[in-house]
Amino acid sequence: MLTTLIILPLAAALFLLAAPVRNARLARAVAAGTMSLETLLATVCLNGALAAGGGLAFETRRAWLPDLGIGWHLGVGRLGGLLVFLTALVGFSAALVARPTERARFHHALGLVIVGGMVGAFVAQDLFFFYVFHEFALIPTFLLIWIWGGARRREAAMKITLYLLAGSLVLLVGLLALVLASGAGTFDLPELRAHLAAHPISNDLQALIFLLLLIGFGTLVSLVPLHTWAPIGYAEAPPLAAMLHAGAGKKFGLYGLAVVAFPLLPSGAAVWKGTLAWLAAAQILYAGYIAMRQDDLRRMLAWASVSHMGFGFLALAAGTPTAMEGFALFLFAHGVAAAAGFALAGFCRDALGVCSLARMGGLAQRAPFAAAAFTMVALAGFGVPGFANFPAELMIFAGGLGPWPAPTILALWGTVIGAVYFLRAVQRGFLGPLAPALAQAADLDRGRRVAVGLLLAASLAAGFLPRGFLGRDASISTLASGLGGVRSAAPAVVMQGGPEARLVSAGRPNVQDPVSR
Amino acid sequence: MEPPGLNHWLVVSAMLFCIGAAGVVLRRNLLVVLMSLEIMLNAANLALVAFSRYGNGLDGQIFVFFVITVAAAEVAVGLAILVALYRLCGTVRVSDIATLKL
Amino acid sequence: MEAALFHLFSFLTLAGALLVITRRDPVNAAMLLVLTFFFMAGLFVLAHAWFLAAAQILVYAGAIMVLFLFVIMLLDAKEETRRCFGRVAGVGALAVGGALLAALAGVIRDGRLWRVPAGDAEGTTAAVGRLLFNTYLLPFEVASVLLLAATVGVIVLIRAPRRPDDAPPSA
Amino acid sequence: MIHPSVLRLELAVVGLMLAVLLGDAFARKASRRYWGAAVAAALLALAGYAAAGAGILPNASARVFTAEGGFLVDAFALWVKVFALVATAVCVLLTSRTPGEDAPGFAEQVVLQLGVGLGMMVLGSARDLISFYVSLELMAIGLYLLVAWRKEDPLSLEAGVKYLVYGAMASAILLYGMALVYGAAGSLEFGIIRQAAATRSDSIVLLAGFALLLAGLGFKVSAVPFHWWTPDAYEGAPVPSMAALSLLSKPAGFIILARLLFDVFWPLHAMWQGPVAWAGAATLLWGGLGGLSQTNLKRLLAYSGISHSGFMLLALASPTRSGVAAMLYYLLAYLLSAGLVFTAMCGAAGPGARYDLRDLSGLGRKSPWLAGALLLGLFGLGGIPPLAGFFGKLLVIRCVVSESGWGFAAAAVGGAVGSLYYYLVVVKAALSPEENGAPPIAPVGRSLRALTAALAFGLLLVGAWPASVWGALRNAAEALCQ
Repeated sequence: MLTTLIILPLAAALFLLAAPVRNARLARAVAAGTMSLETLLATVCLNGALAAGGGLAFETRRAWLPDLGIGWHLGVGRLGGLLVFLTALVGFSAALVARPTERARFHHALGLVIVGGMVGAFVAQDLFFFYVFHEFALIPTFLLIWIWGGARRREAAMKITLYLLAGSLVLLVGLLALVLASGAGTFDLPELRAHLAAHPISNDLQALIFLLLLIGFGTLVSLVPLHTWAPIGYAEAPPLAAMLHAGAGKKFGLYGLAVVAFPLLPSGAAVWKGTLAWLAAAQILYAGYIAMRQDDLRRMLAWASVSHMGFGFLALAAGTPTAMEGFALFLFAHGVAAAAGFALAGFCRDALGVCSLARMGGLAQRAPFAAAAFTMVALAGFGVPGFANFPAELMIFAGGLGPWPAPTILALWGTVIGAVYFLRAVQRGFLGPLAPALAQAADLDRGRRVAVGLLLAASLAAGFLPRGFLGRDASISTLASGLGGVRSAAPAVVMQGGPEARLVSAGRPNVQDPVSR
Repeated sequence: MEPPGLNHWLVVSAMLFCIGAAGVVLRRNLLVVLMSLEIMLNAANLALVAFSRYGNGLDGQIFVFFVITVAAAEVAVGLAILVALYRLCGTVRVSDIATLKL
Repeated sequence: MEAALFHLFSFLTLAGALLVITRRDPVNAAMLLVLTFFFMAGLFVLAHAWFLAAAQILVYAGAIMVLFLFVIMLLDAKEETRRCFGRVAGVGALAVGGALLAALAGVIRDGRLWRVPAGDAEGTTAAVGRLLFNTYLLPFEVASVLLLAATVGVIVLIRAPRRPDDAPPSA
Repeated sequence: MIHPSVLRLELAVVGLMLAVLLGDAFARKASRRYWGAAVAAALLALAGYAAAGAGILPNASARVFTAEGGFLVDAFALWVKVFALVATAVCVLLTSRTPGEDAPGFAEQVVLQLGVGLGMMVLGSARDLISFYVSLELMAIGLYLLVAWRKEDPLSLEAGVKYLVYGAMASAILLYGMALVYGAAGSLEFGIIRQAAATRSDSIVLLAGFALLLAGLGFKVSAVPFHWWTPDAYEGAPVPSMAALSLLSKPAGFIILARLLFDVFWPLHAMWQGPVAWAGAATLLWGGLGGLSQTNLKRLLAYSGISHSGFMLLALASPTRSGVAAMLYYLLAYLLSAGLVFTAMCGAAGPGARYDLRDLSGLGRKSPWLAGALLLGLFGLGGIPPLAGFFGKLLVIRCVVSESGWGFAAAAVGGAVGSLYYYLVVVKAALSPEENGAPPIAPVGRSLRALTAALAFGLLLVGAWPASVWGALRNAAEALCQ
């Protein structure tokens, strides 16, 4: 099942490369068809993961290199299932949105490869494949930006690739150090978790390894001092790459921190948690402030995306059950919203030829669907109730207030800043008198409507029915241990009732925090 | 006079080696550089012969035989390249062919 | 007697080598190199390496030197008019050479070397031949391949492009 | 006594050399079109035979001696032979493209390449200093000639002179080291030297000899501080000779280094571990940073080669079997990725091209497949999964983290990032639009296409499924570290 989930897009990519598909529409149809199938499978996969409770669904094990303790071990936990679903959904919409001007086959094939790699990373239960699949997806991203990117694409491609590869190398060192220091002699994540629960690594070493992992994963998620690749990278990327990376690829870093760094290195995490919380608050405010000053729609979205990642770090630093629930939902919410945003921004650049807010006023008159959709993206972006971002951010704040009151209160201002820059964008770009440049502009075509509509619908669905995405008996113990596997012995805080109840449960000082245990 | 000991032999060989090395590094005329290389190889030969004399059996001398063979081949190859170079550039001086920094 | 000869030959060898690397005229250098190798053959005799002493004279004086002189004549190599030592290389070489000498001095100061007795190995042609064609037959064969390869390569390199189809292929 | 059956692989290569020489003298010109492919096919068949054990080794842990104990075949030596045969086949196929089979000197070039390969095969089996020296010199002399091979190109001849002077000096240093080791151990045989290293580890003569040996081999593998000849030699050498330098000479250096460190001088491992690690880190950083400012692909590849040497030295600095296995895997990955880059270079420009980076411009348009091969090779060198380079890098970093410590791991990451940057610069050049004056691409023959496909397949196979070679590598490492 999971192997199929990985192989399917890769096989389709190979097919696209090998088959004589000359027609760009046909290539898109092949990609979108594959991705719709993938999305169906991912739905099944998410359902299975939710039904499995805290364990792993669809587990597969095969020997690969037993000498080094590396095995082909796949399985999907709740967080992983959610992210797989997200990846497939974003991949499907991105395939519909992509309109490469040349070499369409190759373009779509690269997108499919990225999806295959990301899905692989989210279902891998072996640290080796976890890492390999992610890095595997980087080179297609590089090529997509390089060949089909904007005016400064070369610089953007070099920068994003170097940063991400360098970050991955640090991560590799950290992961290897973790495996070697554990003494378990295996890369298998559940086994490693069980082993480390019984024989923890010494505190100093944990702190060091955690730092390496934080730098590595942090670079991949654009943690603030290491974020400089993100604005230019997203601004120059073609919609396919921007959607896939901002929507799904970037989540890998946060996912890795949640399932590897925090649970396996609890005392290392304890050392760096405070730093991380403050960094997260700083990131939200700083990147938000810069987003406010952007004129280019895509750069604004890129900075907004950097800013939003701070919520993820804040949730991880807090580590309380509520925050972790919010974290999971946040990954999904941000993924769909960011993908929809970049789809629209790509539409503006490619179809309308303008991306500067100053030059695209009044778009609502010519393209009501696009304007409505962007407004919804903006509303989702600053967490208006109804969209998935609202419960997610609420839970993160509620969970973060207990352990880190000051950073959390600072972070709350992030939503205000978000409201400022998003509404400013809506007002300047879509309302007001029609800009001369847009006199002939047309609205979104059918493919793009379906894609954006689907993403927004997913966000709304998750906003109204978060339980459908997080699982009914959602207890943080199973989420924090990420992919499932070993159940934490901590008392499970069952997530039921309204936000108030969560606030109370998270604020109680004696709630045991399974992540930091 | 006291008969020479192993250390005397080694001193001579070491000094010879250093002279050869100095020639290789310092001289600009490639022919002389090749000669200096021969001196270095011969320094090693001297050490081998000395060790062979002082209790290690004949193996060292066999080794020297091989070194002489190889050295002959090396000189032949080196001179061949020099001749080809001279035909093309008209010089065998390092400073004149420093397109690639030597 | 033996000691005196040893010191004489050693001195002459070292002096010859020093002159080789300091002469400006390559012809002079080559002649001095032959002399150096002659004296070294003398040292070989003192070490009872009879066969090697003969081989040294035959191969070096007989073959390698002729080769050198032949090439020198062929190239019409003249005396170097400029300084014959490079500057930057000189500094580096002094440093490296110093380190090397220090290392070698360490070797020589090893007191045990003073007391090693001379062995009874006699490097006669028969003894060397017996060892060479029994124990070291394999490297001997490899060396023959080496000489073959060197011959083949040198011939190609030296052969002047004469035939019209020998011209370098156009890129 | 020599048992020819133990030497059957080497004898076959000698036979091949003679066949090519005789064929050159007697065969008609028309029949020469497939020589390169035929020789390469024969070599690959031999490699397959060797990989299957060649009928010499009854089992993986056996040791078969011949030539009075001077020649040893064990799993390690056998692996070296497989490697040498494959690498020689790659070089021969590259040669058959530049300057072409019917060009004068082609047969001789192939003979020399076979000789170099033979040298490496013997080197892997050498059990005494004489065999070691002679086989190393066989390789070196062949390579001096091959580097200088384009006698109509002053750059090639200069590179040949330079490589010869530095190489011969390295040989002399190596030889002096051998002489001292012989003096201290009283024998040329590796087994007895090992005993001497165990019992007389305080002998200054032995240690000085060992140090000189390491310095001499440092030249061969272009380790810092003995690396400076590399960029010049690479730049001047024709592409097939450059391939021979990096796919045969450097691996041979590492093979004999492994033999010396892990077998002969194993008793001194506490002593050599530190210096080897430091040299590795320095080499890695030098290679990673030195290439940043290069504008010529050949020089850039030289720096890349230096950086890879650093990685392999770091692997060897971990005195464990997994260190040896990591080094062997890394060598294999390097063979496949660098081979792919060299084949792409052969197609990207005709013989005599300088390979400045801007000469590559427009390659992506002119020949997407050549550009693809180049990219694949570069990403293999850079260690991007699922290509073999990645797993090699993982194995090495694993050794570094567990044995050498954090500083060395940091050096590894720094060097790797630097080299990644300049691989991307090459990719950038190959994918950028064509500039004026870029040379036309050379017609790519069938054999070169087949080679490209085979190398790409191997790179993927070995990377995505290392278990396919891991057993052989582990056996080799175990045979070495007895």
